[in-house]
Amino acid sequence: MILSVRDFAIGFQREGQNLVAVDGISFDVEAGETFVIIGESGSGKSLTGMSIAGLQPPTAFVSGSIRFKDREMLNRPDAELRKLRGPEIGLIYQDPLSSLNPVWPVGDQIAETLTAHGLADRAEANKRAVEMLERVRIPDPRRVASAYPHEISGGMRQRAMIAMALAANPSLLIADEPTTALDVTIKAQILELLADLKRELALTIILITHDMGVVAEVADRILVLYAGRIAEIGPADSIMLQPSHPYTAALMTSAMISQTPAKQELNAIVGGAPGLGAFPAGCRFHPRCPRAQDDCNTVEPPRRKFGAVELACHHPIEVAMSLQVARS
Amino acid sequence: DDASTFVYADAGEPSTIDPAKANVNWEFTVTRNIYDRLIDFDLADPSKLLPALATEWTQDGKVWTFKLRDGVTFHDGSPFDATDVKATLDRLLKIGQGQSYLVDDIASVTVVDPMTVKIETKQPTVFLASNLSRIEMLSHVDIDKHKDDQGQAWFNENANGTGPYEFVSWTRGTQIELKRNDKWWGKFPEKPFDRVLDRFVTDGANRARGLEGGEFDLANFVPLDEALRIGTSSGFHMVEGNNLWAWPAIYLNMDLAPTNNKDFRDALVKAFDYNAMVQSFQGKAEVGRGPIPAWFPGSPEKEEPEIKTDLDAAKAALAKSGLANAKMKCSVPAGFPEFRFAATVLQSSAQQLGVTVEIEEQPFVEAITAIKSDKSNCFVLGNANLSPSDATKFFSAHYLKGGFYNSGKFFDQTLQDLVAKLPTIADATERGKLLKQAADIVVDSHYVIWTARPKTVVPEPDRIGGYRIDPAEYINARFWEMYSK
Amino acid sequence: MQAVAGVSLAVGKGETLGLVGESGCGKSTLARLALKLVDVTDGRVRFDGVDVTGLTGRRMLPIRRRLQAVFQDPLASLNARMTIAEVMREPFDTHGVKLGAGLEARIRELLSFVGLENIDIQKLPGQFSGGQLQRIAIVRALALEPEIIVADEPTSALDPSIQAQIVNLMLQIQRKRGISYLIISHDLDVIGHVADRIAVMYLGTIIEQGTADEIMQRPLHPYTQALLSAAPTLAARRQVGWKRIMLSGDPPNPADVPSGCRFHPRCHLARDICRTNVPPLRAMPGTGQMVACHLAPDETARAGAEVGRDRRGLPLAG
Amino acid sequence: MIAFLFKRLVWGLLVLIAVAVITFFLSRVVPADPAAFLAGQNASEETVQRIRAEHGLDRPLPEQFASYMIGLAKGDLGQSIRTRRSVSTDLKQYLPATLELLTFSFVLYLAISFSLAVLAARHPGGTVDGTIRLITMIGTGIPVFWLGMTLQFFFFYKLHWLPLGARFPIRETVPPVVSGFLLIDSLLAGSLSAFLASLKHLTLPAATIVVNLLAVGTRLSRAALIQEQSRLYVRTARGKGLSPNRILFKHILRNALSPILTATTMQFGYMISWVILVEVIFDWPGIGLYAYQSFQVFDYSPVIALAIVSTAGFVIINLVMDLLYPVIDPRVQSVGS
Amino acid sequence: MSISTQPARWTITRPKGVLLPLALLVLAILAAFTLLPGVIAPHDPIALAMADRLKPPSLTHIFGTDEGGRDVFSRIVYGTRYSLGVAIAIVFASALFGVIYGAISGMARRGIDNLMMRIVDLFFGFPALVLALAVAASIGRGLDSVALSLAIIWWPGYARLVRGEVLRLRERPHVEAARALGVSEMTILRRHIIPFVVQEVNVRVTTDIGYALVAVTALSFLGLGANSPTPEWGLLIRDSRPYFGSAWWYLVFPGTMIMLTATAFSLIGDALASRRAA
Ligand SMILES: Nc1ncnc2c1ncn2[C@@H]1O[C@H](COP(=O)(O)OP(=O)(O)OP(=O)(O)O)[C@@H](O)[C@H]1O
Ligand SMILES: Nc1ncnc2c1ncn2[C@@H]1O[C@H](COP(=O)(O)OP(=O)(O)OP(=O)(O)O)[C@@H](O)[C@H]1O
Ligand SMILES: [Mg+2]
Ligand SMILES: [Mg+2]
Repeated sequence: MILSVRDFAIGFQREGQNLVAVDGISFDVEAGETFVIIGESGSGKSLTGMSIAGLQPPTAFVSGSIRFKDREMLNRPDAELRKLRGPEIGLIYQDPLSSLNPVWPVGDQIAETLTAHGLADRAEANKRAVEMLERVRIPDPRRVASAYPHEISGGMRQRAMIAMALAANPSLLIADEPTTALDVTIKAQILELLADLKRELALTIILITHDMGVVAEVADRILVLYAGRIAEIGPADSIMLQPSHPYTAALMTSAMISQTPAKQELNAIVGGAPGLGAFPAGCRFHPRCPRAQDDCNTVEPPRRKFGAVELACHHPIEVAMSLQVARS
Repeated sequence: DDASTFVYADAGEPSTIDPAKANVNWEFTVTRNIYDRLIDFDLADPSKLLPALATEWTQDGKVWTFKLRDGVTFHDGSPFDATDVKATLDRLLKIGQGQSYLVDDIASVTVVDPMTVKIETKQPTVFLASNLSRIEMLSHVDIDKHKDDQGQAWFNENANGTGPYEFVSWTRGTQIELKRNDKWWGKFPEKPFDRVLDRFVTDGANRARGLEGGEFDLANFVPLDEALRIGTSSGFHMVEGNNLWAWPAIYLNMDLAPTNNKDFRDALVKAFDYNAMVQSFQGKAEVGRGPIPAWFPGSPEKEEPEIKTDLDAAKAALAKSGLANAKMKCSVPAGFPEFRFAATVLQSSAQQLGVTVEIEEQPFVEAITAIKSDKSNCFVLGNANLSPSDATKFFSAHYLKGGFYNSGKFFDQTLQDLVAKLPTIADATERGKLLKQAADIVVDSHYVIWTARPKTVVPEPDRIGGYRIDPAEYINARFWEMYSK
Repeated sequence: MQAVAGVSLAVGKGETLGLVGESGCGKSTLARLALKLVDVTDGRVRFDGVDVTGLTGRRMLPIRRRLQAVFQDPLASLNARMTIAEVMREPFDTHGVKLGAGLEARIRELLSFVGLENIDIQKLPGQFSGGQLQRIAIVRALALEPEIIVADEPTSALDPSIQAQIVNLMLQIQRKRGISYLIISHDLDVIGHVADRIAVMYLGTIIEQGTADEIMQRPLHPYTQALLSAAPTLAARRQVGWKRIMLSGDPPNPADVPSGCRFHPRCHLARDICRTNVPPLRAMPGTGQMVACHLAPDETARAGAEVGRDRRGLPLAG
Repeated sequence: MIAFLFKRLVWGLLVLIAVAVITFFLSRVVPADPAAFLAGQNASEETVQRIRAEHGLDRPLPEQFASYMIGLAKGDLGQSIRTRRSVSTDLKQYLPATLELLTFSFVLYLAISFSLAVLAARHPGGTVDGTIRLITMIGTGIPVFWLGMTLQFFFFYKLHWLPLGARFPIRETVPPVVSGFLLIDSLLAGSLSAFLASLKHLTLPAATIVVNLLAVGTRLSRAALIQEQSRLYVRTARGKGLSPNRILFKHILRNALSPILTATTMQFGYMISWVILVEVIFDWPGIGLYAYQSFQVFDYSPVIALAIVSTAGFVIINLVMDLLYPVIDPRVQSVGS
Repeated sequence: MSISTQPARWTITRPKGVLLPLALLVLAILAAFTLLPGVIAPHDPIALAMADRLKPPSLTHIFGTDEGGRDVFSRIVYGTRYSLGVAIAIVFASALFGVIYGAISGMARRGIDNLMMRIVDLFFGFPALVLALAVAASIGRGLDSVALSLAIIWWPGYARLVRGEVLRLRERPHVEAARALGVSEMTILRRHIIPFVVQEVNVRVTTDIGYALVAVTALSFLGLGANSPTPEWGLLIRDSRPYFGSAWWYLVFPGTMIMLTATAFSLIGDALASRRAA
């Protein structure tokens, strides 16, 4: 176990009110797995991911515990957290163009991960930057190293981002929607690259996304967040192919359009996700849930084991019928 | 060498240091210390003339003969003689600017021998000698060298005189530097200044501040309140004196309604709050009665009726003019707080008559152009005369036709004739009578409001001495008389 | 620079034409051309047989009434300072439709059509969710009962669950009103689901065109095949030994168009003729499918069939 | 690139011509007659006429304009009536003083506004930020002339720390002119005391100019820095484990430079205006004082010259900035394209 | 379980909290000065009272008196409508013209837009003070000529701002949507662009009033603006110059007044800006 999150909560103060964005979630990430966090926009995926690296917004207040390799990450002084980012934890994000500093050559930015941590001197770092670029399958690494971000293509940029995140040999890679802004063909390239790198470098990957196609391709285990709470957590196959939580089931529809006969109505969830500060009582999903009953409105479902997964639902879908449910 | 440098804060930068063109106070400051005149006058009694480059002089009708001082040399080493006098005066008259009006009676100048020069005037002129006390002598060598433009370009920014100080350099925008002329014929005091820096400090408050703070040894045109305060503070003493400037005088436009109405002007003169002016000068001023100050040689002032604020009389005069509720505009040359204040007083006085005065402060040239082109009814200025004893010069620029400062376009033929005739009259009593007649004409016309006649007040640091006020130049500095204690 | 070159497309009555392609290939530009928001450099835009290429301003107005648009970002495409009521009445005002007192009722009626009958129409767009706003945008486009709606990525900015709502809504509208759609998306699943016919764009040109079934099940252009194969789907997870066709290289730069077939630098089948000759868009024998590839269908048909099969994955139970 | 430069130069030239034309006509609407003033109070009409003719003031306005413009084309800025010299000669004398003041103020302004902005941007909304914002805001509200006088009052009159005005201690000898910048010339002459003396004289005038510009400058720089802070590359930098200082100085500053530069260009325009005021207040012998005094006697040529020179300065600064952008930000392809 | 309360720093001292009400108070006072000078000022601002010449602040004359014995406070009160009035007029006139000009330029075709912006550039390059000198020389000294010359150099700022905004907004999807709907260009400008521009302009106008005030008083100080005895603030400072060492109050109060006013407007502009950003 490389990471252990317990009762983690994060929130903000707005007009004197405490708004809890992520509300007491617990999960573990095993070394070497690809752990995927999915959920709708605003469900708290990024906040969770960033908090693991100690990068929660400065305005946020947090509670609970996040232990990375047996070190508590919450409330650790920033100076110490900084030492971990880079050599222990690498991060990549969506939108590689904005995520790279536009005024420095790509190679310098990769090398900086090493020099800033005193892992290499400049020359060595530069050499390693080129190596890293080669490692992420960039055909002409020397040229790209001296190019500015705007001079290379989107796919190259994301590769460069990955090179930067991995330059100092971290064991954990947190990828927050790394493919969202990319074209289908490039997305495929990046996914394959990540899969290869994971194997080559024995990485643990925490992948945040709401693209079910991506999830389907890479996930070992999946955490489904809904409105700051865990809806379901468990092995990827169970969650994707036999969703038990009504929310998960609905979510999978989008990945199944191609399996739905053309022009036929899709199985859509009604309404929209509740915004921060407007979470309903009881089960937070109940207003949109086709299976909701009275207890859902008032009683918050506890987290419990259900088949291969753990979920928080009063009326989960039985495994055998899950796919039909998802389709109808 | 700090102690031997004298720093003088002057109110402006010279436009030229050519004595033939020098026009304003801060130009005279430079020329009069570099150049000598044929004759000097006694500051205490301006009618008393003193020898300078000329040691003796006689008048015989239209012919004046001057004996020149022997052994005088210019700063460049060349000797001074009669040729220089002739060349200087010829050049002055030819250029026709600056102080040439003081000697425009001259018909010809003749070199009799190197040390004697003969000047013939167009008519017998009693004031030639005293007026020559304002004319500075150049070297004919310099004049000949720059023949083509009468040396105008050269003399504008170079100087070679016989005077107590020698021109060293002119740093534009900053200062003119002079150094003491050891070989000067005159006498320096005990501890004279070897070096003089004539600084251009256009802002009056800065001059006051610098004088008080010790940056400057002496300053020109320090605002009165500041001068009085500084002069009475420790480390300073006050030098007070008369001057020839009726300061400020308000000229009324004789051509433009409503000031073209004599009764209306009368009303303004009578309504004016003279007391307010005197108060604003903190008592260091009196109310003038005519164009010529009482202390000036031959002034008829004492016989003139006193001018007082009389609101009832003013109202009566206004009623007579039939110009109740009239509106008028007043142009004030910018940069002189006293001028603006005089206009403000006029405004508030006129308001009591129901007359509205609008004030516009403008640069000098613009202001005088405004009244001359009948865009304005009045103009505020000092009434000056640079001649120590020739009273007719009070009239020439201000009251005669075509006079540059005759901004309100006053014209009176009798006055014209009187002024032309006066210099030819040798008898002082007779001259006095005519002078009174001339002054009366001006007073009776109500062309001018002589708002006040302030005294000159100059704060002098205790560490130096020798400063005397030259009444003809308001405030000047005779650097050769200054010394450190 | 030519963003779109030599493209001919037609949308039939009651038909949905789907347009797919990589980012920057000119899809939006084409939509804007169709909507006459940009001027064509060369070519014609016809509406119902009428040439509208040169029409501007008032003369275009009657056409606009029958031709409406829906954009990608619903929040951005509604004026943030106009209330929903104002937003909704704008089409009527613009086209001089005077409903007087009936206006409010009409707006309510329209909104109820998309399940928003209970919203406060005096609120500003900022107070609604993305899904609600997109429904408002769609119903606004419907207000004047147009004959065709051009929708540029109508679901891309939305969450997966909301995407399904919008897709359903659009299908529903078409069923009820027989409206035509030009739908643009880079999401092949969505296009495959809603479109009758699909056109695939690459670098400003159409490289393949056909019915949805044809394109989704038997793509003949290597690019279409790669596109379909690249998109990760749930189906992939269920198949053992599945292998995707990977495209090498990056999307090309429209300012620097390759010679010959525009796709040749990234094509694994490319040969000499591809580098020199521009392939015309040709009808494939026996079908209406049009492909711009020198090698189609002989050398591409097999791969196409595989891709189509992989994508469908295992048939779902029931 | 060359084409761009050429286009900019042509445009700059057009601006200059327009400025010259506008100032020429505006300043001559009033029929003030500087000739009469020059001639002296008692000069005869003929003398005045002669002086008028010498300066071409007797000719019809269009003719005067034509000859002025022809002169201008030859680089002749006309004659100053007040100084009785050619304006070009005068400018040579007065320009260095102004340039030195401007340059010094500019550097001071950049340094201070930048440091303040950095301080403020470290914790946006914090106490330091709030204080800096308030102070700079008050700074903008201070009328320049009033500030100048007030500074003189305290630092010269009350405290005797700094001189009243002018460029150099009165009684001391100015180092030989090489560059015209006293700071440089005194160093060239090897005199540290002269250097310090000139520095002292520069302090108050420069401070007066700078305080007023600071608010806008700091505010814009701060806004640029804060905006940059919210950029995604900063998140990336944090993800790499960089320290806040390193992020600020290595990543943010360079990116914020372009907007700051743009703001600075605008500020330069104000600076030129304030310089005139400051020169008047501090007796600074530069072109501002020169033109202002000439204006007082309706000596037009120096005023037009000032307009031309300062506009030219503005045009040049703009051009330099345009050339700088691609250097600072590699995304800006070389200018013009 | 540990609770972190890192964000505390944020909530403590935000100067705006106290300062904004203060700025509004200053504004209210200024409004009172402008509208009811006669009620507030204890003395006649024009009439001379030589007996009280240059008296330091006291209970009767809280800001002291000037060289004519006039009450400096009363003069400042009466001066508000001149100094601030002109500043406001300049900014409003410039904003109005600039908005129209900028909007036209932003909506116009490239060629026209280019030309219009070149003209704006021309005004940008023009040194403000020199223009003011020239204008004062040609139409005479007075607040009207100050207003004119400052407006001439002020409007291009708005034109540029507005054009930029219009260009930016023109590409916004909601404008594109309106265009697709068939909304005419005029209506688009009016309904879909100007409301957003106005927001920007409001902030700018508020802040600019402070700057304009400083500029107006500066020109008056140089003798290009109001004439004596108008109690315009810059002129008060100019008039106070000869009494610099003898009557500090005469210099200090008008200057402070300008500073307070300008700062108040800046603060309010800032508040507007941050409200807009939020
Ligand atoms: N700095 C912040 N201040 C206030 N609220 C914040 C902040 N950052 C995030 N939030 C709120 O916290 C909630 C969760 O945000 P988070 O970024 O984790 O969502 P997400 O699941 O990553 O969504 P997305 O898919 O859009 O990236 C959202 O409602 C968001 O508005
Ligand atoms: N106004 C414009 N000016 C210049 N280039 C433009 C403009 N609009 C589009 N382009 C260029 O034209 C090409 C096609 O753009 P378009 O927006 O049509 O692509 P798209 O297929 O819609 O892409 P996306 O999927 O990213 O929306 C792109 O390279 C784009 O950069
Ligand atoms: Mg996120
Ligand atoms: Mg698009």
